[in-house]
Amino acid sequence: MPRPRIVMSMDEAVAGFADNSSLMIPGFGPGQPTNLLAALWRTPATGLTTISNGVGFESADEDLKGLGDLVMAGRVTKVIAAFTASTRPSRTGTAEALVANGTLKAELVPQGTLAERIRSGGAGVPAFYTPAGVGTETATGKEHREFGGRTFVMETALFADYAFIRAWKADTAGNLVFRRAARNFNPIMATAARNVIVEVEQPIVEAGEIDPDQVHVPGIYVTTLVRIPVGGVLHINRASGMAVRQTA
Amino acid sequence: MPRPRIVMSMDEAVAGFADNSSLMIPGFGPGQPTNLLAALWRTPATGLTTISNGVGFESADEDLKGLGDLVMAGRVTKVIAAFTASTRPSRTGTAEALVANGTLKAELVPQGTLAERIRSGGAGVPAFYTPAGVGTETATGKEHREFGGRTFVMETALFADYAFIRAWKADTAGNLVFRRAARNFNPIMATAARNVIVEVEQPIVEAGEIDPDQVHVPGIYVTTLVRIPVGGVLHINRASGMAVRQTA
Amino acid sequence: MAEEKQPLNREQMAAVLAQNMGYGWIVNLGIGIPTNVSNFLTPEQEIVLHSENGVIGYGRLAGEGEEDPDIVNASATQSVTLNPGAAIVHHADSFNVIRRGMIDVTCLGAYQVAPDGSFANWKITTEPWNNLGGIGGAMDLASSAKQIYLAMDHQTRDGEPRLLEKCSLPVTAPSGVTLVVTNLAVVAVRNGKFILEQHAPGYSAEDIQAVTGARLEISPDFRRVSV
Amino acid sequence: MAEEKQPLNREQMAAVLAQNMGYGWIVNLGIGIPTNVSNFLTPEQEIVLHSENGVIGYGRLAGEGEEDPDIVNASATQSVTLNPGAAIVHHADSFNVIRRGMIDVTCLGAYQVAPDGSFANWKITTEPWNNLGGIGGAMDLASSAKQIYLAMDHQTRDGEPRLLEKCSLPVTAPSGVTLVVTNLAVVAVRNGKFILEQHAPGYSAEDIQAVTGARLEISPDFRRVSV
Repeated sequence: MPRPRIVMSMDEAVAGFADNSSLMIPGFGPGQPTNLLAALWRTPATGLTTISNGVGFESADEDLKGLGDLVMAGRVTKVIAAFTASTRPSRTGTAEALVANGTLKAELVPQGTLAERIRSGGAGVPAFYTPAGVGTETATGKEHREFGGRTFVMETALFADYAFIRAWKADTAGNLVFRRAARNFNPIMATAARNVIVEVEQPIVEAGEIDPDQVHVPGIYVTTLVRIPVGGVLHINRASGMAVRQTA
Repeated sequence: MPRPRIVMSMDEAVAGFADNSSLMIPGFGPGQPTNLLAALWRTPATGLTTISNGVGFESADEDLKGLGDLVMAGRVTKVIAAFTASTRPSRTGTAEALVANGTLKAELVPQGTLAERIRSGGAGVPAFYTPAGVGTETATGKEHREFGGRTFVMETALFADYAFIRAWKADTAGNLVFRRAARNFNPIMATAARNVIVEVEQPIVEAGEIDPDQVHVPGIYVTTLVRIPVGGVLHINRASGMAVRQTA
Repeated sequence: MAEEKQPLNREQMAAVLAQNMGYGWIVNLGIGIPTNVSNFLTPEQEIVLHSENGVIGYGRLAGEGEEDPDIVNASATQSVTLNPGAAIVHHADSFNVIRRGMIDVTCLGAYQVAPDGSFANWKITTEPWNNLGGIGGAMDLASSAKQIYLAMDHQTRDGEPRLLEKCSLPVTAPSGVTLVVTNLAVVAVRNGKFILEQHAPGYSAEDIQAVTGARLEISPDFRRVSV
Repeated sequence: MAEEKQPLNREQMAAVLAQNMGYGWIVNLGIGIPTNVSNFLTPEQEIVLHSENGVIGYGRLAGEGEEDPDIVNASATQSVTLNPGAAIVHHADSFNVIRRGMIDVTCLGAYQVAPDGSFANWKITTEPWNNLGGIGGAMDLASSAKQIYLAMDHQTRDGEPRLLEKCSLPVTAPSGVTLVVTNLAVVAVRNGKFILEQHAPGYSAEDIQAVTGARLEISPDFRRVSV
């Protein structure tokens, strides 16, 4: 693969996103590709299958439109997640009604199984065994097997058409570095998709400026890099709920 | 687990090594725990099962005694490796004779399968599927299965009693950092053994001095740390074949 | 004269959980009451806190002005501090720690628990399996941690018991719970039995049994919680 | 007048391999002749070299005084340089790159090759499976790379052919070879056939067919190698 293309806007980064594509969306609190998701919201893309930790909620802020909004707008066909519905009765309603009336499919997956299925997709491993979920509804219909006297279920790999990634640093070769807990699903999702589009917090540096020992995702996986522009969303202030924006 | 113990000599680090233990030995050129292996040679430990990339050759230098020497001394019962015999007829003889007369068992594993089996051992994944080796002798007797129209073989996890590790840097919490290609099998083997003994090239620093984002192996996996003392082997000069030693 | 009845609040329940951690344990704290445990651990305990998102070695909740938007616990929203020696891994590597069995105890919230060590915490209905719910990492944790501690209110808002002979909600794991800390009691789960170990101020064993949906065996060491 | 017969040396064979790399490819170079390929790639090709040991983006062999003991290629002994933008991963992650199918071509040494794209490079006997041999990463690479290029002498030291209708040694992979570069010829492997594309200086198609153990189809573009 040649070096990743570097584009100047989020809209350019997601241009040509095909209908009926599958999309990996990282984030567990921090580490969400907020700006790419808002740009995807502005395209007409529909019929998505998404792979993410949770489904989330709708946002009134156009710059914070994300998976919850796409789901509620009927643009998502299937969600694969560790949280497909709120556990709080008071917040029930996000995706449940759509699932109930058949317009949305859901696949609920234990979080570690979800992570390992993604990692396996990036590893060319079609299936593996895990103890998670044995003896519960989530193992229903799955193949069970004993190893060393303990029961495991077989789980299969996930691989997507697209991954949207949020990185802290990147170089022109596409090498990525993440910061603290913003790492979460990013490195594994970056290996498990055909098109890997990355929004970057810091200025993109020349190849060679990141120590090869400190790279979290090798650049060979990366298709497109875009720096978060001035005014773009860096993160959400948890106290105020307001977006904290890129200033320079 | 409390913090790893920090000892001052290689002999102390390997003291109490039990007979009939299994041992992971990393290294692919650089990254070999040379000093720990030489210390193991000095113990009476025998009946080993080893997991490594290759089996290697004997060394005349007491400081470079390693797996090849343990094998030829009859102290190894089984080797699991991607190179169990030399491919060069002129060097045949190292372990072949022992296998032929039944005193040594060998398990030859494709290198990527070996790495993934080790990684799975550290991941609590008992088995996985890989395309490597399908249609060859190495897949003989293994369970085959189709996923998406392609044939894979099932491979099972490896987990050992001990791993000997070579790190570049470490802190008192046991966090490890590797340098360049000396990383190789070290990070995965460090997660796939009950006792993880680490020889460290640089002075061991206080917990907090290594950036959490740059840790290659979290300290929770590490049992014992020992800095390579002055005079200990840092690496082998490839031109001269001589040991390059720690000077300060 | 009997002490006034005083159920434990969330912080006190977290403090009881903290008292039940052994030296040097690797501990995972789930969303809810458990995430507060990090504020009650002492440095002498040398506990390493592990979070699903790959943070290993975090400390107490971040105070005002200390918040780093990129450092959160399992809640994904609470800012925490990092202890010296902390390390970050990605989500798959984080669950490798769990699946390999390195977590000495996972502390989770729950809706129901039974004496066989089964518990329910991910789904509030018994509707047929419809792929809706919030599992998070609870099933991975419950299947592989050495012990499961639960923190939960003793009864539902409607006054129904949560400690039952058998969970009526879909279970998160069919076994593994060893300790239940509620607002009224500390209950050990051993050999298929609930063993009442401690009570909240003012509550007698009879008071607690009356709001419990399963038989409680009274520990010989039954006593008032000390928090 | 006919050109003097001049078999290709190892460097020339490596140079031919380098000519057959596409722009921006991710390439894995095996032990032996292939590791020399890194010296013949041009910056314009933008090739990313991947090694089993987790070095991604290495460059030419290190010159004298340039050797870093911690930077080696698949031989585990040859020092190489790193290109700007190089990254290091561990052994499992390195084979994830391979297994996922990201390697555009793997260049390997071999003992035998057949027109069905099968080849043998890990065992020199046909003794029953005895778990002895040196597989290294060849099987992983061969099963998952988009193409396999082989570099090998056209004949054994005893003058036996290595390009055969069927491999007699245990195979490394039952299919996948697309190009064979020998000291005498460049042979494409397509649709179950060996297609003779190029010859070493002075060698005719007949000369090459005479030392080949399988039928060679002559390419319409059959020509002298240009290295």
